[in-house]
Amino acid sequence: MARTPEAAYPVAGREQLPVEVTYAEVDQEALRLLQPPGRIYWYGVAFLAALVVAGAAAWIRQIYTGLGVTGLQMPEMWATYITNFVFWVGIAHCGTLISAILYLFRSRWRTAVYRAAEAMTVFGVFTAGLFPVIHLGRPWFFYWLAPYPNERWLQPNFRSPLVWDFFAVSTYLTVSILFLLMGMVPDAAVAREASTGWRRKFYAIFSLGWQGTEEQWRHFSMVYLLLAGLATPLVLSVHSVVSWDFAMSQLPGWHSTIFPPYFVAGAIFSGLAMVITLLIPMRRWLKLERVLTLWHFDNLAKVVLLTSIIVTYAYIVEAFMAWYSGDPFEKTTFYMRAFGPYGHLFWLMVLCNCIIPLFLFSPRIRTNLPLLFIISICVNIGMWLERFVIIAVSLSTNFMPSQWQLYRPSLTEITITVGSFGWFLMWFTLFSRHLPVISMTEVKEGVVWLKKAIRQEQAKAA
Amino acid sequence: MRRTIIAIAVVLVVGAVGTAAVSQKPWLPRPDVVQPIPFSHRIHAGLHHIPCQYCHEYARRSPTSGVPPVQRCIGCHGTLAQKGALTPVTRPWTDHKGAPLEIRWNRVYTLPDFVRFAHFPHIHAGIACQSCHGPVETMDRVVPVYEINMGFCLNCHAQKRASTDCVTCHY
Amino acid sequence: MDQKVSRRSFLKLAAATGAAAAIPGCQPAARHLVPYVVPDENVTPGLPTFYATTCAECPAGCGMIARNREGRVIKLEGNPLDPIGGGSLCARGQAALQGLYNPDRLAAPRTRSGDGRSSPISWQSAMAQLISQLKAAASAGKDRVLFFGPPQGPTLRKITEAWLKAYNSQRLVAYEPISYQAITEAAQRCFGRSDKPVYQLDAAEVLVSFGADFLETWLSPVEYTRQYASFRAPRKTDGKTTMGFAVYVGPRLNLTAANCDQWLSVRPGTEGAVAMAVLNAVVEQGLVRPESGLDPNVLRQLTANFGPDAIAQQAGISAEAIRKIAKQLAQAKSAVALAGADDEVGQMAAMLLNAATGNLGVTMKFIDAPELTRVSTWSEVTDAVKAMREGAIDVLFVSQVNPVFTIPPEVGVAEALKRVKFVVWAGGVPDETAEFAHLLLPIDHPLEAWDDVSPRPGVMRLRQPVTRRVFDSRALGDLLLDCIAQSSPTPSAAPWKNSLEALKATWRDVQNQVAPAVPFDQFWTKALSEGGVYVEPKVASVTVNVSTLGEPPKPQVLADDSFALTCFPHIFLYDGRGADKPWLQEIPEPVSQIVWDNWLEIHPETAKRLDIDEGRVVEVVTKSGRIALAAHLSSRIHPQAVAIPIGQGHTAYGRYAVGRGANPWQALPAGRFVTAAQLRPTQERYQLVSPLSGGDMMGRPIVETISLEQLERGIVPQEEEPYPEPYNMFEPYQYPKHQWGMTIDLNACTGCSACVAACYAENNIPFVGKEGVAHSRIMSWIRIERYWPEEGKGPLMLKMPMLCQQCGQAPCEPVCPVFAAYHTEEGLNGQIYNRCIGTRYCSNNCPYKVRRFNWFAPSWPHPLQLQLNPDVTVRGAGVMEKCTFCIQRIRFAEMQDLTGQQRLTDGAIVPACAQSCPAKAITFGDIKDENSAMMRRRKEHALRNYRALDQYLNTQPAIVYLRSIYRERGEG
Amino acid sequence: MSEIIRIVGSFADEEQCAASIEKLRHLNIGKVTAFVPFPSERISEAMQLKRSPVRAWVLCGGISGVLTGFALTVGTSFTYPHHVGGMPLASITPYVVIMFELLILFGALCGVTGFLVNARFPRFEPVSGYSPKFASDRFGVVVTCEAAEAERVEAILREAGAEEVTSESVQG
Repeated sequence: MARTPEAAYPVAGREQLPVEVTYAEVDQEALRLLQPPGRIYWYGVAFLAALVVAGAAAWIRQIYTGLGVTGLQMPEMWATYITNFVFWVGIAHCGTLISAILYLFRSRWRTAVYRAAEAMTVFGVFTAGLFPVIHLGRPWFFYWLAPYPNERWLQPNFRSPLVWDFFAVSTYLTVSILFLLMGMVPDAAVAREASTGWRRKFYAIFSLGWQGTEEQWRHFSMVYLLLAGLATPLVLSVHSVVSWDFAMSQLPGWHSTIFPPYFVAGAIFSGLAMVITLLIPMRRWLKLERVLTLWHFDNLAKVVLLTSIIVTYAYIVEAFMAWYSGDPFEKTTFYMRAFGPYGHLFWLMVLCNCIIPLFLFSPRIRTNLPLLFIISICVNIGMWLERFVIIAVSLSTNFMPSQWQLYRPSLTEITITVGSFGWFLMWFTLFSRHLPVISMTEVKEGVVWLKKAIRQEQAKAA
Repeated sequence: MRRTIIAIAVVLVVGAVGTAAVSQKPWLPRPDVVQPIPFSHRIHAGLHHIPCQYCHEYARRSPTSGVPPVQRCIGCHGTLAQKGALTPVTRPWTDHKGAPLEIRWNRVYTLPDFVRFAHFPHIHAGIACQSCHGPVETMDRVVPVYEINMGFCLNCHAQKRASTDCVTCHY
Repeated sequence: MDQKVSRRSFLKLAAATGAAAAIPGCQPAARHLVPYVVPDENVTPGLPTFYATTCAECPAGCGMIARNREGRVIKLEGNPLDPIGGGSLCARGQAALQGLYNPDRLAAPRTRSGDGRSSPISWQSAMAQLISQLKAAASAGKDRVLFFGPPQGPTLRKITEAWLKAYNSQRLVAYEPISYQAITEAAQRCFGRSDKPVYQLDAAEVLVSFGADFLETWLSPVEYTRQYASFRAPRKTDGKTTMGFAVYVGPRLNLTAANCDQWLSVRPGTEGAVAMAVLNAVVEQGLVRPESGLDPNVLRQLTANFGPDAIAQQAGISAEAIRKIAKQLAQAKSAVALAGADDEVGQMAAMLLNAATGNLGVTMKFIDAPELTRVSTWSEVTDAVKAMREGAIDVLFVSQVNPVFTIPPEVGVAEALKRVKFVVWAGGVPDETAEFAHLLLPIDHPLEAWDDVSPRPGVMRLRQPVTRRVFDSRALGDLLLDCIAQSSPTPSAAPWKNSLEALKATWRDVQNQVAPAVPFDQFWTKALSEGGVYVEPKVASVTVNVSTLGEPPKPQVLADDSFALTCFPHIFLYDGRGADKPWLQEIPEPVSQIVWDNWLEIHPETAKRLDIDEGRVVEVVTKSGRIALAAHLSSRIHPQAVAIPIGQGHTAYGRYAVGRGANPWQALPAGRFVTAAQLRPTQERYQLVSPLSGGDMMGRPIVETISLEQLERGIVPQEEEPYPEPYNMFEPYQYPKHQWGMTIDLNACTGCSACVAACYAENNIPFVGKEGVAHSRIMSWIRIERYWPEEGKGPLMLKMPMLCQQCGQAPCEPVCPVFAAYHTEEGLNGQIYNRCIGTRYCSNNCPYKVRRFNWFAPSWPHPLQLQLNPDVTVRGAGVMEKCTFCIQRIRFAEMQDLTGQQRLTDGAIVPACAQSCPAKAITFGDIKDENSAMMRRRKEHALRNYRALDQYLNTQPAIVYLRSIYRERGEG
Repeated sequence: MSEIIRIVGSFADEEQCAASIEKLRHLNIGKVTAFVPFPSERISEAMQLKRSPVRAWVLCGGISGVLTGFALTVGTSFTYPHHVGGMPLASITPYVVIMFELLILFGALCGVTGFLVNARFPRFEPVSGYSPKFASDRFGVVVTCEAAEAERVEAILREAGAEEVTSESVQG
């Protein structure tokens, strides 16, 4: 039995808990966000779209000229793009974690944040999915990764981790879109009832004609539970598959059995940090203090802390195994990782991923949103660096000492990376004001649960 | 709503047609090829039973089958000159003011550059020319009969138990 | 029928069939087929034709076979009949193609007006201009026309002399910038002979080189590399495993030194003195062989100024080392001493050492035949320049030499050229000398013209046009004969209509000497198809001529406080003539691994003292001039020396040569390669670029070695803690027919990089330029790995040709998502370009890092693309590529076998790298055929077999390397 | 045929709504439908509905996904055989990944399809008795019964604490 919110939350008073809100207030809070946004919002969207256009222009130029416009080279055949890919897949992961895994564990604090996290998942996969195509030498043939009938009877190589990737990421995208859309059906119905004109039609499409009869809820709850049940192993498998891109290779620094759990933990770590990064400004700008309370951030921060420790453990195990195995190649790679030309990136990564999150042991810092925001930004940077260190730095210290070269990203890669942030944030921004970003039904459900829990607590006290 | 759907559909159709029109398919045979002189394979190979390799003489020893040199034309037509047989041969350079004696044949069959096809092993394996080129001896103007794509090659290789290893043709 | 039309037509057909130049799928293939009017009997479209000819890239004159496809030459290979090249060809020879197809070659005659600008003119008016100037000069007086060209073959020389005579002149300069004049002078003094000796390195047991870079540029590098490889081959002598022992004496560890057992680092310019000291030590230790017939007293007197102790101090080595060398040379069954190019004292000492140790006629021979190629002496060259400066020359005809670049400024060539009334320049790519010319004439490349050449006494070779002319050029011989015909009314001045006729006339004489019984036509056809005549040279019996030895020489002393600048010809660029060829610029210099530049090599300690760091631009000031170029720190140079490779620093000579490094001739005294210099570091920096990053192998099993002692005792060198036997999850793949493999003898390999050039030529590999290499995007499928061993252990340098290992369990294959990388039925790691989508995973997973990615679409400026091999697909942008074991050759041989045209026997397939290797280090064959030469080579050297990194990774490469053998230092 | 009456009662409290349903079901009066703004355990207990058959859809989807994955990977290994890395033509171990991913994908797709089919979505006509407030904060109980029982039902609903009870006559 989970501890009650009050016992679990000794710092702030009960007014911080989303208990006193009425159902109508919940709707009000959420539907308020669906009002036509103001001018500043559209300026923001336009700015993000401009970033996307810049990134797209850089990509078009890259296709036209060849991958030579990037900083890629022998031996760093993969670097920024694949780092971005893994980074965004990682970001995508926490959405499913919050919505599916925590759903299965019946963690009530997830209710207010899960829709935002789930949207982040979908847009994260949107963004991540671009990078394997962007990084191809001949991107117009990317469909060769998929099996399709052809006169040559030639199909993809199902042994290649890249084909696994293709299957895993496209499955993940499909399932997370289904999951997001399914979860949104009752909320879209609420929005439908509250709006008029084309908006009503728009929400009607998303609501599928939902009315909330018990019969509908019966099937809905079942499919939602099963989707959560399917998404849970899926989310674990997707990042495992992503990690196999590296682990299946024999490059020192890549070839490691610890990679799947290590990558999954890292993905959750970075994903939760990104949730915090997005929610703190969103809470402020959209005035969601009543729904998104410190209680939620406290819980998020605790999971960040946990995954940070897991990730730290993985770093230590990796280094230990390199030393303990006695393999000269591994030893060199890990030595060079820390003390080679990219050493500063490694130590910055350690600082961001292992040291700074330790502050979250303090409950005061967990509920200090500005500090939490800064820590979450650090974790984002640290996790991007982690992927870069694993991918590019391992490649730079390969088996042939004569082929060690230093990689430096070019303007093309930087523009496309910035464009990808613009792309992700643009979708998220559009989503947050056009579809219910707070799950009204689940928040209401949560309120019921909380009230019940507090009643029990009071009874016990009496 | 309906208008939007129609607009999207129109854009999609135009895009698809445009892509198909612009994209090159070098392996596709070109049925519309017209040659500079009205040479008839039907008359030569069909009516007069001149073997293919009499003119395409390199086929049995070289990757390229070879286009017959003008000398080969004159060889027969010259001896039949009194019967007026020379006129059709000399027409291209009496009609045009272009470079004399050069016949710029238009290609009918083209393979992409990454396909290494060699005629001679096929000739030695007893593959009839018609297997790929169709009944040329019945055609006045050669038009392609088969779309020579990788499936076409593979089918035959599989049937005849020839190698289907990729490097057989691609290197 | 008109021959011209036929020629033109077949080139158009070539354009159609040779469509390989197009990018896969992107460019429309040729749309027209233009047949021959009259077919060429020798040409079958789609099949190569082979023509024998002779390499013109250096004075060695190796025999070549030119592979011609549809009228254009696409590859040069060694002529197996030729005893000099022995069927191999070095990188420079391979790159002759890029001289032929150089985009900067003069396309048409040009004339220069007063303001210095040149404009194209027709051949007719160019000839008219030339003839009128010549006539005016001829009538102005005697010897007012000067022909300044390279040493010519007998026929061209005959024509040139006739041409000069027609214009009332006898001034002919046959200029060779690196002339080996010291050798002929020493031969004159020692033996009274005017020709150069030939060496038989494989007949020796001990070899000492006093600054002779015989594996790089010295005399005949391909021949000496081959001989050196067999000199170094392990063999059983008297029940003991042994191999040749080699010592290099010189200031810099160059490629030659790196392949020796011992490198004696001496101050530059003292190599000759050390040689004399060794001779002195031989005499003093009473080791002069009695059968040599030499009087030790004469030698003692001659070497009186070269006591080992004094010289050792000057050279910066121990006297003990000198005495030891003397002992080794004298006590070996057979030995050879060689000396560097410009050092007469050293040459004399080396020749006398060979004589005194009884090796005259064994390892050093003179051929009993007249020297047919005359090289002007240095004084003849300077006299000609002086005549120009004095205004005694009205017409200067400079052809295929670049005196402005190669003659130090103190001789004053540039000023002299300005005094000449009319300078005619005839050549390929306009160079620095062409800047001074009033008339520029494009003349045929040696691959386009008829010619003959006599690289050494008793050797006659032919050159024939092996390709259609690329530009509107003319053969030099024809041009000269035309001049005569147009200006002199009497036909007697030159009895030949054209150079082919002149050539045949010369070869009638050759026939009279060699095979008087054979009809000329038959003789001519045979000579033409074989590239020359091959008769066993008669060895002259030679003795030391005591009377001409002359005064005992004195050692030259360099001041202690200055650095000695030593300049050496770059292995690929030679005297600068290779700088216009992108292959030669892009292939890394084997020791420094630097590309596209030259550098100032300096010892780190010295550099630290002078506050010079890597890449610092340093001004080198000598008495003769000053140059500035980037420093390269290397501990493998004498601390008091700085070295600069010759060949860069062009201000003209085409886009690939201009603006790279500096020309050391600008700072050298006339006729010398060593001088005192001062170094002044500047504030500027300049990036020197190398495709190899580290020289430290970190103890990894990449280049493996075995000591002679281990070989003798049958011990396989092993890790302290050997890896366990690999566990194989699956049944091994059964190869149905063949499994191609390679054996590479690292003990034979010198690192000369001929294989790299051959691979570039055969496989349409694009060059990427300095920026590309700096970006680590070099495209070569085969590279020379160069590592430095741990201090004092193993050989002096570790080198290994690294190419796709064609692994049996290849890491690259399973990771490709689209089967672009897969295992062929014949054991190759296939790479299907048109299937590749460019994920580059295969390269990440390749432990050998031999896969190359096309970052951009490759491009070859016209007409370099004419060199492309039509049998190999040109890879477009975004595609991975790698060594294929020359799959096009394998496939062709298999198809020929299939059709019964030629059986696929062992040796029928030779990849380009194996074909070109001068050391014959690479053997290719079928692993399934136990009796193939390749498998036999493995078995014969079972103890030396290893597969790179295989014990760690279980990749099961198809390439087996044979460990390099070294002597423990100090042993020997 | 007697007249059929539809009575709609709306509750603000989940507990009261559930109580009314329990009572109605206990008395076995009419056909009860509930409108719920969020999934409520109390009300579904009260309704005593069977478990959704969507489970079976997901199971079938998952099994077919695995089979498809197996057929796809193993089958295509033999349509154009390629050897890579010394592995056998059909290397099952790596193919498990594909089978797993297809299991999830097919399971999810079938589950959603099953949901749409079973819950009759998309729906263009509202369920009778629906009111927009049921989407927000009110619990609705719709009872369809014969006219004779209408009053009793209304009384039960009011008794249970319904804020508002409406009734209308519908066609039989």
